Amino acid sequence: MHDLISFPIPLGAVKNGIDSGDTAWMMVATALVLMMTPALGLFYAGLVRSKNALNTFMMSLGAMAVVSVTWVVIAYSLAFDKGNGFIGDLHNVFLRHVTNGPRTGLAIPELVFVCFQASFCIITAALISGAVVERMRFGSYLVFAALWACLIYAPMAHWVWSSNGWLAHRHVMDFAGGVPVEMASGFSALAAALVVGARKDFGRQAILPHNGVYALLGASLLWFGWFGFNAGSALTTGKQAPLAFTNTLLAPATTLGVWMLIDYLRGRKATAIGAATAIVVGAVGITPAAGFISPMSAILLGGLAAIPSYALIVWRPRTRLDETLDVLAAHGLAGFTGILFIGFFAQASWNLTGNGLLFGSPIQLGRQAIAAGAAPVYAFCGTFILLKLMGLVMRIRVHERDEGKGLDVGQHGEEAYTRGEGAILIRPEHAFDLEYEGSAK
Amino acid sequence: MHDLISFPIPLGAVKNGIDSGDTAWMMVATALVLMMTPALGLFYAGLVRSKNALNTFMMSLGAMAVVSVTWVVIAYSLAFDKGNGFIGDLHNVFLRHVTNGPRTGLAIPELVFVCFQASFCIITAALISGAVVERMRFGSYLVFAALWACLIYAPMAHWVWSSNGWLAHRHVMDFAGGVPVEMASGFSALAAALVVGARKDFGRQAILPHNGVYALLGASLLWFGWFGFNAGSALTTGKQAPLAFTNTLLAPATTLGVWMLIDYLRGRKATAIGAATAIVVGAVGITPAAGFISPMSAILLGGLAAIPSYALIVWRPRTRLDETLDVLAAHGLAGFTGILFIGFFAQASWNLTGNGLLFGSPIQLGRQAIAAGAAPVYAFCGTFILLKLMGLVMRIRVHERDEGKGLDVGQHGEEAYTRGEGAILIRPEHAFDLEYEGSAK
Amino acid sequence: MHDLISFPIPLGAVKNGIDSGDTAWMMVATALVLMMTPALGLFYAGLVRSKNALNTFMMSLGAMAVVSVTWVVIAYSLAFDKGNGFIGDLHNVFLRHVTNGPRTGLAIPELVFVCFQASFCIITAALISGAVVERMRFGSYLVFAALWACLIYAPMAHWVWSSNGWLAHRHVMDFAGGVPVEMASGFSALAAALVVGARKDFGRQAILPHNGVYALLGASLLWFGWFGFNAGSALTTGKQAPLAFTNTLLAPATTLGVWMLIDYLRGRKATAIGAATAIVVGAVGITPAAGFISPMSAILLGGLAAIPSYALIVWRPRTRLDETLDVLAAHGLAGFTGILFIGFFAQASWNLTGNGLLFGSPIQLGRQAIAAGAAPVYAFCGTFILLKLMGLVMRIRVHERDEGKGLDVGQHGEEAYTRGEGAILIRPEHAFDLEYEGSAK
Amino acid sequence: MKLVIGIVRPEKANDVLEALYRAEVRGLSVSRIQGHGGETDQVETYRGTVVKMELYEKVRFEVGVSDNFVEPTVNAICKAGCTGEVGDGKIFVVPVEKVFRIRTGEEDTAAVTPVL
Amino acid sequence: MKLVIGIVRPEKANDVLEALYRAEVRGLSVSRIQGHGGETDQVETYRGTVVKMELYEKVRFEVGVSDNFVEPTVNAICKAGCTGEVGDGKIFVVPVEKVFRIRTGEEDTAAVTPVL
Amino acid sequence: MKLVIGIVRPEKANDVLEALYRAEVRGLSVSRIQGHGGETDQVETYRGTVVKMELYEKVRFEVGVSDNFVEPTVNAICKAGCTGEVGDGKIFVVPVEKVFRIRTGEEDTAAVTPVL
Ligand SMILES: Nc1ncnc2c1ncn2[C@@H]1O[C@H](COP(=O)(O)OP(=O)(O)O)[C@@H](O)[C@H]1O
Ligand SMILES: Nc1ncnc2c1ncn2[C@@H]1O[C@H](COP(=O)(O)OP(=O)(O)O)[C@@H](O)[C@H]1O
Ligand SMILES: Nc1ncnc2c1ncn2[C@@H]1O[C@H](COP(=O)(O)OP(=O)(O)O)[C@@H](O)[C@H]1O
Repeated sequence: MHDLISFPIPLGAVKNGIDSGDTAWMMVATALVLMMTPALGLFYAGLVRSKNALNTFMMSLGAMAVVSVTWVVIAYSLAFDKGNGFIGDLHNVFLRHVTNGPRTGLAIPELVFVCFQASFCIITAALISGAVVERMRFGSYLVFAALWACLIYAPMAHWVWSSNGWLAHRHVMDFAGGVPVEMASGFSALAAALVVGARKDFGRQAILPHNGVYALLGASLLWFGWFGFNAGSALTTGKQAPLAFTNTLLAPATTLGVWMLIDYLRGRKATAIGAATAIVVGAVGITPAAGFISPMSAILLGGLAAIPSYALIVWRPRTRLDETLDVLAAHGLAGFTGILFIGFFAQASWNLTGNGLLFGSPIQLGRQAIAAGAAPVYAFCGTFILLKLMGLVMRIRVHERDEGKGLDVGQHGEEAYTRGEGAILIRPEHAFDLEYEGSAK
Repeated sequence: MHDLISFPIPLGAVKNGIDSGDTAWMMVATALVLMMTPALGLFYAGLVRSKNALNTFMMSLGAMAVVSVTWVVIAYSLAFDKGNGFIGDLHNVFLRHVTNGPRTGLAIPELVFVCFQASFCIITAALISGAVVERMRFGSYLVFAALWACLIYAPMAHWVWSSNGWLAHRHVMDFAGGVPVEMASGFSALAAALVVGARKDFGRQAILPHNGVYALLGASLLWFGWFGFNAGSALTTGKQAPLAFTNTLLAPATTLGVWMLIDYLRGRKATAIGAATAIVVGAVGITPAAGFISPMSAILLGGLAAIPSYALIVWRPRTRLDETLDVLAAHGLAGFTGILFIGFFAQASWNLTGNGLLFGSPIQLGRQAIAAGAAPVYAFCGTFILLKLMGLVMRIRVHERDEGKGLDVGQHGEEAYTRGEGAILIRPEHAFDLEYEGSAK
Repeated sequence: MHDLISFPIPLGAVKNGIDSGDTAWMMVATALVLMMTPALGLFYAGLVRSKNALNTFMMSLGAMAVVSVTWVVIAYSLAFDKGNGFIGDLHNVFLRHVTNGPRTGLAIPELVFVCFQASFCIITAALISGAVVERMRFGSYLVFAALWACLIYAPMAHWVWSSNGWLAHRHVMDFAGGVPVEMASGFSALAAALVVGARKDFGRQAILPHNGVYALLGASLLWFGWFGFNAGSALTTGKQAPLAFTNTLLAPATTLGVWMLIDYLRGRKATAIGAATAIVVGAVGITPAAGFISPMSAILLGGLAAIPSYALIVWRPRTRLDETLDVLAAHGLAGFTGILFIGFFAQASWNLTGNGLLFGSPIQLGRQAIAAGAAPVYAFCGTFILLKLMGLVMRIRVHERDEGKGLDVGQHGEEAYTRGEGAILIRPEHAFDLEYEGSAK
Repeated sequence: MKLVIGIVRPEKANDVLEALYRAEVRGLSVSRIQGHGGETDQVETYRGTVVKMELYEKVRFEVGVSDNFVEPTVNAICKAGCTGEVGDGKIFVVPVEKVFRIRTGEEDTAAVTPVL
Repeated sequence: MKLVIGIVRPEKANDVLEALYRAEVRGLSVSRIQGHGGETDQVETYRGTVVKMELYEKVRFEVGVSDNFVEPTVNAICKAGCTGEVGDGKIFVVPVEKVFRIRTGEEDTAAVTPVL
Repeated sequence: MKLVIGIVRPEKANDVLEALYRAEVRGLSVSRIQGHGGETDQVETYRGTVVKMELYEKVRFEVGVSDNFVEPTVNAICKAGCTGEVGDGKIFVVPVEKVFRIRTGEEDTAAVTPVL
């Protein structure tokens, strides 16, 4: 069947080790992934009540601010520097020793590599906000995001993507972040929901998404960006990039189809919020596997991944767990499914790296299982402890009264939608006579 | 004038036949075109009433789900496999024989080619939904999209883009899909509107677009994606890609200007919905011609294309034909204009392929006329028959009552916009006392 | 420290002088910048009252129409043709002599260069609309945009980017448009606000943004596009492109962080509108400097740029100046900051071009100061005179009555949001009995 | 003087407007409300949560009329707003003590008679 | 016949709905309004502009009831809508002269008694 | 006790608020409605469809006042809401039988007097 001919590595015209085509692709891929964080903000904002829409969006944008800087200051070094099996060292803090020159082993400038990896850390931190929207203090969330990037994300990225990482040593296959992105965010979200606690209205009122169009558009833009996320994870236009690209189309499409079918078969309608969720679930499922399995396996994975996540989303609201936007189901569980799936379906003829159980290499399943076990434990425990410690020195939640009024007014002094009537201008006061204020005694 | 020097073919550093720059470009172009389908969903959703906004958007997303899978399973093979002059054969079903290796004649991996072409089929199927929004059953639409991709789109793509196709044999010029995308969707839309029938409120109430901002944003994102659509159709960064790119800027810009002018001259205002429409019309007009005519001809085409489509859009609502979002005018007719225009203005000095009538080659006009005649007939008749047959085995339209309530509630069990008040939580019921339900006797 | 090894120039496989990777990148960058103009429209539309939302968005789209055509007809030639130190000549009007072949000194087709530069001119003209929204006549704005592109933008672009320009001769460093884009738009906006005058409600009513989510999404999409804007300004994937890319991530992120902090420290909340503004301010600040300073300097610039713009935004509404959406603060002033910052922090080890004062080259600061002085004067005076002259031959403002009703209805005959009730169908009248109209006597 | 408050289905609002127009009622105000009556339920689902949409969209007409216009107004709304299915709505007639036209300060009947 | 107009906090709207349901009040209409009373102020900032949000979101209930239902209705709203903090709202009871059910044309008490 | 219902132009709403504030009217409710009166027409076009916007945006004030406050309230609205052009709106004064303050259960005049 496939041989090397089917897997050409186009290195372009390399001058000083940089390939212009690869660099073009990786800059675009990075921009696409950076666009995913506001897309997530839009998706989440659509799913909450209108009184919390701005706050929810701002959590994603806030993560862009603090995590970007944290990344270049220290987290990049912790993640990708040599260090030990668990974490990198401080050789690259403040981007020391990082240049326009190629990163070792790649044909792209190291700066581009830094940005591409930054975009992953940013969105992962933003994902967790889904568990605590409508009640967490904005400032505390920003502090959390910065610390989380250093303490949870950076080590986990080191495990699988640094040549020195302990999971990389065990030949765990994780193409675009089943471990540090999907499981890390999902299980951290669970911990965060537990520490922060349920919304006061949870389980007592029907809390409906305030704008389904935002949710659909947000999920669509996420899908768009995910092509950069997954196919960019090849770090070249060659190797598994085209395969990862193809699988990023097929898996979410299948998940979407299967999800609508389950919705329908349960005697209900094919919901739009469900569809938006399905796109995310499918894209998450294929994330770790994108460059390792064949397109037909990707279709299978897309279909399979729908089932556990669907079940968890239906079951979770019956519990007392207010993991509000189901980050655990959509990311943690779907990432888990994807990581294990590789253990069965990895195909060396497509990935040139190794086979899974079904193609003759049962040991790979064991390796994947190690990752699927370690990631949730570390992410959950780390986040739980981190938030508990933070709780000792600052308020994590807004006051109940502010929760009732909505976080937009309470945390940001604004409302998402307004028509302006009834708002009285206080400052600047030049044109508005002061007598008005004065007449009130 | 121009000679070969003006038409360099940059092949990059080709290793095993793959060029990294071309691959980078084509992956991005594919992602852009895939983004166009949700952009279309947003555009359409803005144009309908709020009670149908989710359903309208979901039709586009639903097309992404079913057409993607249909494409790799069979339609790709039917379109691009050798076969006969009319349709391909089944050599590539389930992507058999498709690899990471280069597609013959191109410097990009075949997988990327498959995805690029998939994105075209998806959006074309989604376009047709514009004719039947606010009344067609969601499930039936999904079935229709899958069948239509195989029976109408795949053959028509084969005609012009397979080396074996009967229109390709006749040297018809169709750069990015005047035949299989624009005319196919436009005339299929006409057939669909006839079979499905008018909305019950059509011609009796004023039915206004519920969100003009969505329409403007959707049209803008469509334009953005269209650069991938048209310039990507060169299948390389070389050849006509830069020309197609330039023309995709100039033609819609001119159409937009002319459209606003006509609006204004008719004693009216330059409408925003008109502007959004104009962008689409201009982009459609240039689609078949993008890589074949000079930039100045593109400006001319952009201006000319406005006129027939404008006239049809003004005239259509006076008829009893509820082709709701005017897919025929915006796609069918503008595509027709573009295909014929090539026959006059094709310029070998720019396209290295052939001239049109004005540059000394009258025969090209004849060839274009064949395409402009065959495509509408096949698309219209095929879709008409397909929907009539489907109507024998399933309901095509929603019940009139559900049409009144809106398809969002009826088909998806949701509303696009809600603030949550007045909705009573039924399940999960743990926190809400059951006594409430019980007290109602 | 850094030597040439750290600054490789990947030329890809050049055939006939074109590099496929560079071409891929520049086409994508161009598409991204073209997407910024509608993103700006969305951003601005969110900031105005709902009765002006469509008109505000339409100003940006209208600029795309008229400026695109103006660019290829004449402004490109005025900007990039040899000419004299002040302005180009007419060698390239109607794109004469422009081909698919490489532009001298670059490895990309000249057509791509034309489009990339067009996208800059378009958005710059659109930016100015922020100063005059909610009151300027739509038609007059379109005329203004076309004239402004020729008379203000083209010369200023010529100054810094044509090899012949007087500022280029003085070795002024302006990577992506501090002079012709940011300062030009900002100071032109000031002039426009003065000529057009304040809104009638300004300073008398509280005028609130009608949709904060649009503002956040618009600003996010602007940031996304800005990666094309800044990193694309290298005109290759090599040279300073990766550096510019990195800095376009870091500077706005830092500005956003600092802005939220100032908001917070002033005893207030971290506002969402403020955050959206901060993203723009940071991206503007880094625009001229993107390829000239180190990433750590970019962080510093991002932080610094927040301060003057924040101060101006707080102070401006206390004056009688209704420069409505603060284009002066966000673009003019931040661009000014960025241009001067280069004079201190330019670092030849990163940019291979020259150092600033802090790295041993005080003369560069003087050069930057010349640009920072000349640009505001020319832009302000030019725009002021242009609008005053226009005022002699046409109305610039809408009637006060129309201003009250909103420009959407007055200028475009539409409303942004509607549910359709209460609108009575007049034409087509076939189904609606005429007796109704008749019964009213 | 009376204030006639009519609550009707949104899909009937245009018909009611037309009927009032024909009945020569010239001044009226309309707002969108939500209502609950005896209608059958509409159930929605959001990610595992089932929700009963207790409230339906309605349109509320508020028409100030002089006494002899009450009957035509009520009739117009009743006829144009009726579908015969549960959920058609209600009409309330409320007494009014005084009416003013803001533009002119005219009172009572003069205030609700359109100036032609 | 009376029309009971109750203005309550949005966060209490669901509780009021529930209470009315328990009080066997079957027909009602709800709309979103903004109100001003003695509440403390809420200040917003928009790019250097400071704005006093004089008006707060409220929910307005409009319930047409026969006379002997007035008290239970008022009680239900009062109890379910009360938080004890400034801003809880008001109830107005307005006389109604006639009520019609649009579906059937039934009048008065018959019009507000749900058909089961 | 009376309920004063004033319908004014949206662009005048702020002025009316201010005038009521000066007239020491402290409690009021506001909602957005659409109205039809004698205004000239506004025509809109959508892709070949011509539509007459029969209804204009208005703002509806609802103010519960004790009897001796009716006149100042009406005057305030009348003056502040007037432009002199067709479309300025109407004021209706409706009798009220009872008023309750939800927070305390206070009735009638006590219910509409702000606690300072
Ligand atoms: N007692 C009432 N008070 C106020 N509004 C009512 C009342 N009864 C019904 N409505 C309004 O009328 C609408 C339709 O009423 P419903 O009782 O369902 O219809 P029907 O009169 O046909 O039985 C409701 O949704 C509500 O808005
Ligand atoms: N006199 C009034 N007329 C109409 N609505 C009123 C009146 N007084 C209060 N309201 C409404 O009730 C709401 C709460 O009133 P407020 O006086 O603040 O509360 P409380 O009764 O607890 O002092 C206001 O926001 C307003 O909508
Ligand atoms: N009889 C009425 N009943 C209820 N609302 C009315 C009535 N007449 C006018 N209105 C309201 O007042 C607004 C302005 O009325 P209109 O008659 O146009 O103004 P004018 O009083 O200046 O002639 C209308 O849009 C409508 O909302």
